Amino acid sequence: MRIGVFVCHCGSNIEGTVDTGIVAKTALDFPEVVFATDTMYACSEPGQDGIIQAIKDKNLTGVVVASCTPRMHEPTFRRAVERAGLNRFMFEMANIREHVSWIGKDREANTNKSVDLVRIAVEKLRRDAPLIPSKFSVNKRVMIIGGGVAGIQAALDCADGGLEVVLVERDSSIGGKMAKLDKTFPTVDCSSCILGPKMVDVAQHPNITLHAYSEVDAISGYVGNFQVQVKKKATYVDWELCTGCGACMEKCPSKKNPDVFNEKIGPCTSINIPFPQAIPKKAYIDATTCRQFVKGKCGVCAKVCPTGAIRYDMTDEIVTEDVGAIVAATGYDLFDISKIAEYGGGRYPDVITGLQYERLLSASGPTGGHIKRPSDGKEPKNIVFIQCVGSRDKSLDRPYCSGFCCMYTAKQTILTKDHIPDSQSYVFYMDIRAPGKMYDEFTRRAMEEYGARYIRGRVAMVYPKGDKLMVRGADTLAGTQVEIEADLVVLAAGAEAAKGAPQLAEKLRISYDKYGFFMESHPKLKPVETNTAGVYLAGSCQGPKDIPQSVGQGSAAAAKVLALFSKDMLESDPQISRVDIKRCVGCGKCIMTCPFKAIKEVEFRGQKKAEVIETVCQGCGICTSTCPQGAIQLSHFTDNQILAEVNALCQS
Amino acid sequence: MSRLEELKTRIREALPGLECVIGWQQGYDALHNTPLFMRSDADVDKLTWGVLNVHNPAVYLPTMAGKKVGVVVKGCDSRSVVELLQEKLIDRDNVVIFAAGCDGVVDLTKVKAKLAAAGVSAGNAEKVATDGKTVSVTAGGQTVAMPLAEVCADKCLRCQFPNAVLADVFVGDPAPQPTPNPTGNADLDALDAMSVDDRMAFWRYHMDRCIRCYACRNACPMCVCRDHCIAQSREPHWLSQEDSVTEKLMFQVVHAMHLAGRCTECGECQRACPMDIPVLALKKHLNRTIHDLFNYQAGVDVAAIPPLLQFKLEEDNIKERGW
Amino acid sequence: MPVLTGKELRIVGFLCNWCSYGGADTAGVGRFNQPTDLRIIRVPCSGRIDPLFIAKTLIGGADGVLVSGCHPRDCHYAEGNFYARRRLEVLKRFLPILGIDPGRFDYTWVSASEGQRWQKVVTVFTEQIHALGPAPRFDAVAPELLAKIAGAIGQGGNRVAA
Amino acid sequence: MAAKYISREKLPEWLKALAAERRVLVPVEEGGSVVFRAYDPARAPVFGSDATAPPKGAVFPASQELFSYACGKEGEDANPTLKLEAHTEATPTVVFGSKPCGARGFLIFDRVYMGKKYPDPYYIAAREATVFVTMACDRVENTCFCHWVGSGPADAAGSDLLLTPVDGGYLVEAVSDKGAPFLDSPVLADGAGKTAEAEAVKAKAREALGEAPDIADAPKALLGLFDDLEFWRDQSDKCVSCGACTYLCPTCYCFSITDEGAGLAGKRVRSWDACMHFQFTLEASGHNPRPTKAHRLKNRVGHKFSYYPTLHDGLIACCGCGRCVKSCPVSVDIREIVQNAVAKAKA
Repeated sequence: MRIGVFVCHCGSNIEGTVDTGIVAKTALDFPEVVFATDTMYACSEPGQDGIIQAIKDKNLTGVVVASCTPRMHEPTFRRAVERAGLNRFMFEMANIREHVSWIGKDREANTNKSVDLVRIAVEKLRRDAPLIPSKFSVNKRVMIIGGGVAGIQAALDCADGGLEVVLVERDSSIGGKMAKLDKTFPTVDCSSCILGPKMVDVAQHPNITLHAYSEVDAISGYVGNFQVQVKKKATYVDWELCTGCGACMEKCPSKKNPDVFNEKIGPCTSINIPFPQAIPKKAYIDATTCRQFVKGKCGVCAKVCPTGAIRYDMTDEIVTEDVGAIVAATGYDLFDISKIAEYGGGRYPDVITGLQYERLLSASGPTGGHIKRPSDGKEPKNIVFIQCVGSRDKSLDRPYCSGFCCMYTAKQTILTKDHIPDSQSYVFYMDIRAPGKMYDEFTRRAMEEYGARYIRGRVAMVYPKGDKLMVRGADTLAGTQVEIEADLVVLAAGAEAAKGAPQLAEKLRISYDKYGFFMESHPKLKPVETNTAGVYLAGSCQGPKDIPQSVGQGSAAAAKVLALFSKDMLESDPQISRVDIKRCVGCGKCIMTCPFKAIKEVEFRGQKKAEVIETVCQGCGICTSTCPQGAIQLSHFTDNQILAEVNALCQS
Repeated sequence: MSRLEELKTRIREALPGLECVIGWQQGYDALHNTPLFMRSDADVDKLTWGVLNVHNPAVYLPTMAGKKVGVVVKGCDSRSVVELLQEKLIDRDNVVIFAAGCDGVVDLTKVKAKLAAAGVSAGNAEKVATDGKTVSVTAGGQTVAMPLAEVCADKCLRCQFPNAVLADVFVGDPAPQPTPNPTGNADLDALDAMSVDDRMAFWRYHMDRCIRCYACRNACPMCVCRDHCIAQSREPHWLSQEDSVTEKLMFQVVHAMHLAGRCTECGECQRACPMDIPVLALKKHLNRTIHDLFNYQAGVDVAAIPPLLQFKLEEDNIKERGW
Repeated sequence: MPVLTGKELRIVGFLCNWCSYGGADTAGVGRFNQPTDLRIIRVPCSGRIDPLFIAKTLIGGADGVLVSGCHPRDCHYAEGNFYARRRLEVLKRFLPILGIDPGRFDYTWVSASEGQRWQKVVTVFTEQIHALGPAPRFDAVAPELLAKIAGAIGQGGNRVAA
Repeated sequence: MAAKYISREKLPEWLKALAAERRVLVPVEEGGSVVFRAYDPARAPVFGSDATAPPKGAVFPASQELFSYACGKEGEDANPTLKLEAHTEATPTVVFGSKPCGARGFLIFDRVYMGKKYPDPYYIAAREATVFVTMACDRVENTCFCHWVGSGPADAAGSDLLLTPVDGGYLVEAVSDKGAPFLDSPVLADGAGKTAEAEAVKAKAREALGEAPDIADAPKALLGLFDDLEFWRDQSDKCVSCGACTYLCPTCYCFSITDEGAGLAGKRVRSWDACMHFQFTLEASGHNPRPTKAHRLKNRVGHKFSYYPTLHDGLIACCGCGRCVKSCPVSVDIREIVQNAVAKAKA
């Protein structure tokens, strides 16, 4: 091998505390180093040209650049050596800026340490092998999991971009949380009026296949070629025949079931279409309450259905969808307010969540848009809103801010005033988080124009007194205790990861945080990517988000999918594990520990062997440290490479 | 019928369907038994059962994969079979496990020491007699009687499973559960009592005479890499072939770490060592760690997953240090 | 010139690329002063770190080894640090029986944003190693110590005396 | 040359005198094993029973640096200068207290490494620098079979001085030219009066071994069984393929060579190799002509009792010390295998 070493000054960033000339000169003493020089800015155009020229002039077959972190410029230099005709993996970096020059001023020690870092880079490079990516075809279909506003947006953007889209929704209708909202902040426009058309677009788009009342059962494959098993849950109604006329709902004798769409503040029938704008507008039977199932006899809906769509014998069905990319847009769920006993949620009917309040405000809600409190149907006059219920609370293991509660509470105080002009809203808050466009103005309007009284402080307890609820709390600005007699208490319940999110993450082989929110690839620079190639995120499944953010992410994820699908063939990252079939004893320990299911068992001349699925392997190397005989080696981070680095540091 | 006779009967019955059945027979002298591969009724006649069956026959099973074989096991040996099954290194359908209650086996090093103390050379052993409590060895015309408890293997002093944890054919009455005897852990206790520096000297002292024969590894039923062990490969190149203490010790670290959570403490590594190096202590120590950390013991549950091949999101017993 | 005699000790770090290597970068970007002893070997994931690398490094003559990965649940590869946590903890508890001070090895979790935490970790760990001093070596055990151990072990007693 | 006598009490004095001028290796007890170590007056040698490991390493170390190299580099010169340094020098050594079989083993080495065709400078230097003061056996063990291979408990072949235990001390005889000068030591007394007693001790030990079976047909028998893999499967069933038998064998002389480099310097190391290991014949392609332990055991026994004697005037490449039997973790008995082979050939 003929190695060239380039030691970067980075202006004075490195040269200020490292003698790069000495580092370069010392590097010449290392094995197989035939050229070494210091350079002003290795990453600059002249710097890169210098490297390329040296590769050509000196017939270099490998390059070490000692400069900044490889997390910054490794791709830059790899492209440069590739332009000079080398394989881009015949390159190593020594990080002598972030790890040396910037963290100490002792020039002697820094120079010495830089030499060591170059030494291990050289030793590693000596054991590098050219890696060549392989190509594979892409199935240009995309699956969107979750039909909330983020998923709808992603589906529509992908479909408009010409892709075939499979949209999977757990409930019987798409729409998600947004469909339950009455109005949206800060414009106070009607939620279903702006969402409805998009839902209809989904239903009518020729490129979109919708699997409602369905869940993802299993996922296999890899970017470009996933196989997803979708479980279509039994609706007991043949949706091919159902016209959504609603005759069944009118006649259904089981009418007192908690209406999930209405956040259980109203009743619904066992056979149900959740709301008038539902997409698809099809009925389904809740078998846990339906008399036909519970008691074994009824059959009313079957009798009244004009198209004969009722199928009591229907069972769950698994369909397999082949797709090339997946967008997870599974949204969020609400914090269970009954967990804070002192607020009385779950005990007092007039302590409700903000989303329940949305249903009370909504014209299509159980009260027809009239605010009537659940206990007695009376119109409340004094309404207390409590912020941060299950948000920003370490004691509940919910230290994060749910983000949108401040804004929707402000909106709800405004709507309350609109509905009941002689009402008074009180808001107990910790801080007001209103950083969006027109957001702060909006909260100010709630206070200044609509007279909502904002009280900075926490509520200690809520207790009933007659038909009222006493809300006792602190006003930390006034430094006093306050007690408010409320007719209705609305809790701004925090956002939590959707139920089943961790299980889905495991199927998708993506990471999730301790709260169950999915992990993006990089919090700043890769917000909708995940660490599994071909799987993207949109909306609140990644963390609490408001509507514009969710829509933005839906579009962003769609853009990522469209970019991915802009190529007919994909290249796999060649920095993956490889099995030495002669050494493998087929014990399968690598298969057990691979987080990506990227290793499979194969038969080779009658013996069990492990085989890496190139396109699935992500290059973590867990298999390599698991295999006792070192038969599976992660390219570019082989045992011998790391041992050579260790030896270089220990023996020198 | 004695355990032995019943074993023989049952093995003879099963033999026609099996490649062979692995057991023990008398070896080159009265004191040394040796593994027996029974392929005929005449072979079965040679089978022995008793305190001299020191070897763990499970070691042969992975090398016979694909063939249907029988194996006669002591309680401890059966744990190795369980572990091999658990790791899918052998196929349950291809192994027939014959077992009987075990009253313990000798540690030949202890027997030789007893003989030496009596001025008798173990190299002249002529006859060995046992009655379950005492072992009497006749050598050079002299008979030395020694209590089994004083010459049995350390593992027997701490035996939890005198009867196989898994068997297809179990003959005779189960052996009674012995009372644990703390002297079975004397080796580890001694190391525990040393300072860290003394332990380094201890290993330096002992590893110096290691001849790198890898008997410890090859006698280990869980060392399934065998021909592909990283101790003797260049790719990867973990060890050089130099006769240095660091290389020799590093191999023991490799062996021990590769056994972490898999070792059943059968003690074959140490028993096999021709240089009497106390290598088992390292594995005992690791087993104790594995037990403390993961409340896990290898070789008792075919369905278990070795603790280092799995994890918990929140570990019960691992606490991160503060900075 | 591996380490500066008298000034530095030989400390080897194994850092995962995604979190801790980035955390060390962040510490650099923030100009957080750190001792210079540590040499970092970059690996993709803490799950790639075979505990035997650490044993090899310590037996090979390093005075200290520091491993750092992503915080649990933050692993770029979802599970690597969970495996690493078990394996590294087992190794840490194994070292003393070999005669290696367990203080010569530590593992921790540092995210890419935790520059200050990294500075703290490096500083504390380096101080810890300096407090322990240069590591004793297996191939250079003092003859007196060896004689003491040999005496304590005594004669095996399983040979017939001449 | 007249025999000498040394009392047990005087032995340390003689050892000290010898150790003053050269390395003296004596068998000492170490953690339950007996190994040859440099003489240390504080550690009593163990002369009673045979050492766990023979003194093979005195002449043929477990690993040995054949040469070291260092590349010099001058700037951008891609072809650095290379400096080689061979290490053939040997330390003058006395191996004191080995049993005759341990010393006899080197006769098998000598024909390989001191032959005309491929003289091995490292071996030759060490062999010539080493003197063997052996101790005749006054008792035998179950594993002893030196008399099978043309040797015996007082075999002087390969030794330079022979000590025979007699009442109160040892009779000391020079049994080679190299050994003769050592009799001049002032520590030694006249041994004329002890020779008869010594002869009786030798005879008694020889008698204790009993009659050796006739294995004259072994070379032919083993060769005849070369392709009888079932026979070898049966013989090797219990073998675990470790290297204890070969590494402890005074006659096993195989080695492997590896280069160990670090940076620009490195060394070539010769180390013991064992034909029982899979790697012994593993080829770079992955092919292995001796893939199973049956193949390998066949080679070990065949080499010792057939191939080697056929090439070397009938000299069996085994000294009958019995270590391979005694130290084998599973008691593989080479005597039994040879006898089985002879019997099978007869049948």
